[in-house]
Amino acid sequence: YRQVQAPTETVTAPGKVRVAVLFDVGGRGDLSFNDMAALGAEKAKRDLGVEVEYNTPKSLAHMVPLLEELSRGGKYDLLILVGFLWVDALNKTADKFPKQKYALIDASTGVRRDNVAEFVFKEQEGAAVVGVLAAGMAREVQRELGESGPIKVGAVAGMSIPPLWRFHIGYLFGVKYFEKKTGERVEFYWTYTGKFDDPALGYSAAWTFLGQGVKVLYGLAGLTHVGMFNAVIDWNERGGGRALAIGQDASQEWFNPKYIPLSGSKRVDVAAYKAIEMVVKGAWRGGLVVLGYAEGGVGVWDLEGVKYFAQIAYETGQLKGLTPDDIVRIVKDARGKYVKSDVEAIAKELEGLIVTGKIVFKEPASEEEYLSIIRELEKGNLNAALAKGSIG
Amino acid sequence: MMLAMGESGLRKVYPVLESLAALIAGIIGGFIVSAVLGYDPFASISLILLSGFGNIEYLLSISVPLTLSALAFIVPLRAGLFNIGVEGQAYVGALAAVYVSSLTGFPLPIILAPLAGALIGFLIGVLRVYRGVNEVVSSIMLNWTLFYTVSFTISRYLRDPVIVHQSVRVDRMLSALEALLIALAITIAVHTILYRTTLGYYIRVMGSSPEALKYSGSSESRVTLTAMSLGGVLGGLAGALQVYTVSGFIDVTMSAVFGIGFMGIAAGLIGRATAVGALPASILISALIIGGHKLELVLGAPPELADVMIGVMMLALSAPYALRLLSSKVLG
Amino acid sequence: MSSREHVVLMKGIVKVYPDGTQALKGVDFEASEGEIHALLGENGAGKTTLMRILYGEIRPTKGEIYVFGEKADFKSPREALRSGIAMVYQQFSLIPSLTVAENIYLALSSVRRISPAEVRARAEELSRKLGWSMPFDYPIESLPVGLRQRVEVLKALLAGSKVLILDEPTSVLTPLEVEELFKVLKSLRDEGMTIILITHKIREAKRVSDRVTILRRGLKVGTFKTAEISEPSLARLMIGEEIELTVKGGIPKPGAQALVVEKLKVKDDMGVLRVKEATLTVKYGEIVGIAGVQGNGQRELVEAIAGLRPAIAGRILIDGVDATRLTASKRGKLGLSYIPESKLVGLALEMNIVENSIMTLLSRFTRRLVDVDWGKARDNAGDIVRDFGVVCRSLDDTVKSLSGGNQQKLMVGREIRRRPKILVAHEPTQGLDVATANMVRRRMLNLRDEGSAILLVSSDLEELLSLSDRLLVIYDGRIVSEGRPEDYTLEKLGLLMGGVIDASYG
Amino acid sequence: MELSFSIFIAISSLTFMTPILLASVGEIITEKSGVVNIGIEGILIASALAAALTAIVTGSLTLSLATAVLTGALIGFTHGAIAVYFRSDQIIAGLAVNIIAYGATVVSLASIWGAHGASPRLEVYTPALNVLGYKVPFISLASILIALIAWYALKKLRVGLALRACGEDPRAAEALGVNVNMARILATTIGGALAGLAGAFLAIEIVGQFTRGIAAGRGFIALANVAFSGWNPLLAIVGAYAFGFLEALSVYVQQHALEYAYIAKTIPYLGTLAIVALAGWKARMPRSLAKPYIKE
Ligand SMILES: Nc1ncnc2c1ncn2[C@@H]1O[C@H](COP(=O)(O)OP(=O)(O)OP(=O)(O)O)[C@@H](O)[C@H]1O
Ligand SMILES: Nc1ncnc2c1ncn2[C@@H]1O[C@H](COP(=O)(O)OP(=O)(O)OP(=O)(O)O)[C@@H](O)[C@H]1O
Ligand SMILES: [Mg+2]
Ligand SMILES: [Mg+2]
Repeated sequence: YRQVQAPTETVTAPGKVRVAVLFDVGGRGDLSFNDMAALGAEKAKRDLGVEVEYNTPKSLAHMVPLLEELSRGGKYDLLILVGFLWVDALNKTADKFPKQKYALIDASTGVRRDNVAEFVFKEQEGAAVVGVLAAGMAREVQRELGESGPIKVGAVAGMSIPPLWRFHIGYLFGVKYFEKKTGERVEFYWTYTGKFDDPALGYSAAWTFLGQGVKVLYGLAGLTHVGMFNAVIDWNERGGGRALAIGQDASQEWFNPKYIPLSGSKRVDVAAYKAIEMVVKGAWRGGLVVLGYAEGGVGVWDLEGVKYFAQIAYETGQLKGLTPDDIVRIVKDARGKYVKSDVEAIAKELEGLIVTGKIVFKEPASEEEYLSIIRELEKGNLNAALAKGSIG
Repeated sequence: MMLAMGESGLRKVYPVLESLAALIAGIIGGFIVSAVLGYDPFASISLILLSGFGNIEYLLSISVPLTLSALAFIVPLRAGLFNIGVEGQAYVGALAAVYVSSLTGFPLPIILAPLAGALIGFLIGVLRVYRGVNEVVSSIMLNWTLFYTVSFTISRYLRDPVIVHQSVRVDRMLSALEALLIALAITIAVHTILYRTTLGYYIRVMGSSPEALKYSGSSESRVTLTAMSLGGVLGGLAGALQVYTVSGFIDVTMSAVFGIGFMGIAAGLIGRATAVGALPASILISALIIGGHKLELVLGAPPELADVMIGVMMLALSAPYALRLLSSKVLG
Repeated sequence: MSSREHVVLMKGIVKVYPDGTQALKGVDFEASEGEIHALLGENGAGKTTLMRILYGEIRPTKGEIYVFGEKADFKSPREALRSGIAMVYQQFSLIPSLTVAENIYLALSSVRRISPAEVRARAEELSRKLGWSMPFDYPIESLPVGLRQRVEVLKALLAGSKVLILDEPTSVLTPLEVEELFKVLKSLRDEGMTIILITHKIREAKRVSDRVTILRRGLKVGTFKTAEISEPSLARLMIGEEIELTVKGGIPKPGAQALVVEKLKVKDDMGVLRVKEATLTVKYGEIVGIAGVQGNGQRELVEAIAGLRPAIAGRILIDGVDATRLTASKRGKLGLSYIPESKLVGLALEMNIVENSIMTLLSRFTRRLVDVDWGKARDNAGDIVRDFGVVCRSLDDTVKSLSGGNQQKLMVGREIRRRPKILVAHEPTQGLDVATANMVRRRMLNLRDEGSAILLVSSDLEELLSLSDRLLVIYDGRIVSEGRPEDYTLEKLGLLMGGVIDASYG
Repeated sequence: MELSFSIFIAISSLTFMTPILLASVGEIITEKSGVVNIGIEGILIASALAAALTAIVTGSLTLSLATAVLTGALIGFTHGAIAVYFRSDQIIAGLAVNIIAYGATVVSLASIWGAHGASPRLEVYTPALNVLGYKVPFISLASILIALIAWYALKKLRVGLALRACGEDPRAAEALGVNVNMARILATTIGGALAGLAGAFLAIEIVGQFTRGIAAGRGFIALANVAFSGWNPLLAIVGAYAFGFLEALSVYVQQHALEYAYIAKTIPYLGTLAIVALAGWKARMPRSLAKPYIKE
């Protein structure tokens, strides 16, 4: 299967381009898309020599006035808006300031404007591949323990919002795809913790799943799933059990490479970087940019990516005791051990279908539609999740 | 002690002195924290203090709903009831505003949102009066319950056809000026209720002594229920105004309204638990928060520095006696 | 100083309270071994303040204290206790939710290391010796006042105190219990203890003490051998001017039934039945007094009449209307007014004088249903303040900032000025100085003469005897006796109040 | 639910209830003395940071726990001292503690680790026992023991009687020879220390690192639990356990009703509320709670 590449170097351009990154409520520190956006902007700062400033609105209430003020000030060549909460503020502001450029990440306003570039991700595509791999990893853990019975995989999610619906659909799709291909039964566990910032809750939710025999847990809840990681680590080291965790957005393997051998990627950093790059290079184009598997926007982090993030963690002192190379080695071993070739083949096959556009996932437009897709998927009707193509 | 002649005069200016001293303490607190953590303290503090007042319309539109939230906290507080349930009341108020607006259009939501809030306030009151449940317990539990229930309702019944995660938006917004007028009118109304009406009288008697309340011919259950409902009305209005002046919609993460109740407690207390203090205190807090935004943008310092300042200010306000001790030492 | 005699010696004590009140203006005081020393003075003379200083609870502004000849500078009651000084306050220092044994243990263990079991054993032994049977495992809040006082005394004795200060110990006791107490005090004195007895009852001081020190407005008037000074001169020294000690009313002209209570049963906050079938009647134009030891149901009785407490059984008729189920305010509208025993009930301490002045008559000051007429209320407050001599800086003062006596004046004044058809007054003169108390009494008599019905509950027997047209005695929740005041002697009243005899006797 | 899974949930709820229980017991002690400290949320957060920082710098569990407890004690002490000597409005002061602690820890996170959300991982663990094959941290058992001790001490020991006396009637307590000011400060300090331990547990045992606003409202849940328990440490165990258990239950319920995920999230809150409303044990708070004691 094709893995996402680590961010690679690009041309260094001169110019005093000024960028402000406006985060979602809560801002940096979510270890998820806000942090990834900052990462992309920081890279642009280094590579493209732009000036970057950051801002975190205290609540949604501040978004409109804040955006208006910054737009009116005209100080920034580009305003990067991270997260779907900005949609409304942007709709209210963008037309008033046609000269101001905006990049909206992880959401779309539904309106095409020349001064707005929108980046959305096909979370389903990445999550589907993760689903296959998760099921395969769970199977190996179960074999290792000598347990029989259905394979159990799960996820600890944040709130029930559209990006997470897409993750859910993709992940479940992957699991069912695995089931179909291998004929092995997989039980699927999913929970919304309702919060993105409560790691203790993530721990207890994960622990509950582990107690039900879930072997692989996918973290989709920002800070909350940090608690899930810890639960998995505890389960292995002190609970006498064996289980693995999967990270998301950034490569999170370095948290604990032994038990977190895999992370899904969502390249918010690429989106931020691309937006800045368009401005710097004078190649601005408004409109929607869809970052799917084929575009490298979503997927699974490769070892380079693992190393890249381990390196960052190492440099900021977050990673101690192990070097980035150690991380890569351990991850490699773990992947070798838990991702068997038959599973890898299934993942590759699915990836192929996705990348070539043979299958295209539906975009649920409402919670009802989302729920009905999930219901169908649970029954094994894989095609219910697809807008195009089908699984034979 | 104090100079005898100036004593009654001093008494009158004390609240003002105390508030000033608290502001200064907050500034010093922010100064120390920013200096210790390595940010230019002068630049940080002047940014936080001043930039909030740069855009009055912005400032007002944020302050007005907060004022309502502060009032929602204050009214029951005057009866000795601790309404931490404003948060949840604001959720249902916002929900009602958006939902009713989608059905009927302005002005009806502004009437029904407070009713929704009142229902929650009333429920907290009922639990206290008839089941002996401490209002702090029920409020904390109800806030989260309502958070998830309202989220559920939005995601299930109120989604926007275009932008899925958003609810249907309200059909018109209020300008900062309109909002300010509403806030002023409600402040006057609350002040009048508290000080000119029999209801306010009984509320304050209960706050002074529940025994005296019964003696004066009212009953604790009646005042509890009305004060909590009135708090709920104001809490519901806070949520509705947040939608009408600031966001225009609510989303499943409730981020348009989230936290307004808790900030309202701070604003109510900084406003010395008086109706007339609520608006200035809300403006001050809002200005500090906006200043925190600027701080991050300009200096790259965490905006939470503003929280530290608000907290230190409250701490200073909590102990007026400290000021009295200090002044008696200084004056001899 | 010779340490033998002067167990306690206080010199030049000055006390200025933080709010500027000069409570003591240079007082000397001494007490010797083996004496009962009465400390006599009017309300606010500074008796309690002086003793709180001796007990280390508050610090003197100026002055020196010697205990057993040694200079003492107590920073807390704990230190005073260690030096052998114990004090029993007017408001007992007992924790209501703790049991008798726990209270005693807590007090003793602050003096020295001691185990709960040892405390218990010694307490039982001592109470046996004093002939008291004590419910050691009951919480204080379930005990009658008389017993609570015994707990206080036990506590002091067990702490090994040589000096025992008692602040107005008799005000809560029946005459019988007073006798009991005095007997114990005398025997303690004979064992060599020093007892300082704070009181403003001249008769008591005369009866029990060996010496008496008189305070007036923060100054010492003098110390005398009790035997060598007469009651009238004590009174003169104490008050500083001749005043009539009692008030006499005119001839009553009772009219129709104003207040009827039939077989009333009432429970207290703990759910204990306190009023057990009480029946009584008050007619217009008469004052009916109720005598009884605190805790015999009089509080619950009047609260039930006022509508603050539900009746479990029985009926209450106000002006002929069955008011058993009516709210307090409805009863008010029928013409009933109530002066509660506690200022926490009758006043909202955080609110100002004007606001408090209309507390029970809000509807009279309300326009258009809800609009309070503050102008009119202010006039009313001014009238009360003037009429009853409430000392305050302004009408906007919070009631909390008034002295206890002035709070009482405000509360009583409010109810009396209302000219109620029926007045239920519970301890209306408590905390008032003699002159003001007499004024209040006179006002009640005027009310009666104007045709109002008054139910008066008081622990001041002289007040009851001089004001009542009829007198009832309540014991254990029942009216055990009824008669004209002339029918009772103090002794007989005492026996009735103590439950020793009932009405059938004599 | 299968039996073995029920047992599992029953046992692991012991872990999840621990921070709430410790904080509740601390608050009960504090409030019994007549001081209310609604700054527990802030103490949890601040002491979690202290625990994380120490663990990372020294790698020592003992030191880490000690610093956290000390941090909690220090905040408690300060709150108590301000309450006693400056006669503060304890509610306002407590809220201020919460706001300051949140703000200051986020700012510290940025200035210490240049991070915005989380500290590095902690490589220390608290010792744990094995109960029927499941992990139970020693501190969780200790927290129950602490609740029992607190209950016993409040009921039987001199120090407990003295504390209760201060909360009931400080004037009488003083006359009984209790140093009310000292007792109140002592109580808030102990209360703070226990909340500090709770914060350390949260960071070390549950989350494995410090994260922004780590307590996520547990301080307020603890506060509710104090009232829930009627100021009785034994019932506080029940309350904290019920909450932990219901939280786990809500995860389980969701599995079977995805469309009601949000509604399932209300289970712990509504459940706890229902227990208080239905049980209706008459809770009487300490008579002098939150009232400053003024000697003269
Ligand atoms: N805590 C206080 N603060 C200020 N003034 C006080 C305080 N306690 C008493 N006083 C004042 O000190 C004076 C003496 O009061 P004290 O209580 O000693 O009188 P007392 O002789 O015991 O009166 P009583 O017979 O009413 O008990 C009074 O004027 C009173 O107002
Ligand atoms: N704890 C206190 N702190 C400050 N001032 C107090 C305190 N207690 C009483 N005072 C003030 O002391 C004065 C006397 O109060 P207190 O009730 O002891 O007087 P009193 O002896 O009952 O007076 P009166 O003779 O009118 O009955 C009042 O002004 C009162 O406000
Ligand atoms: Mg007095
Ligand atoms: Mg006295």
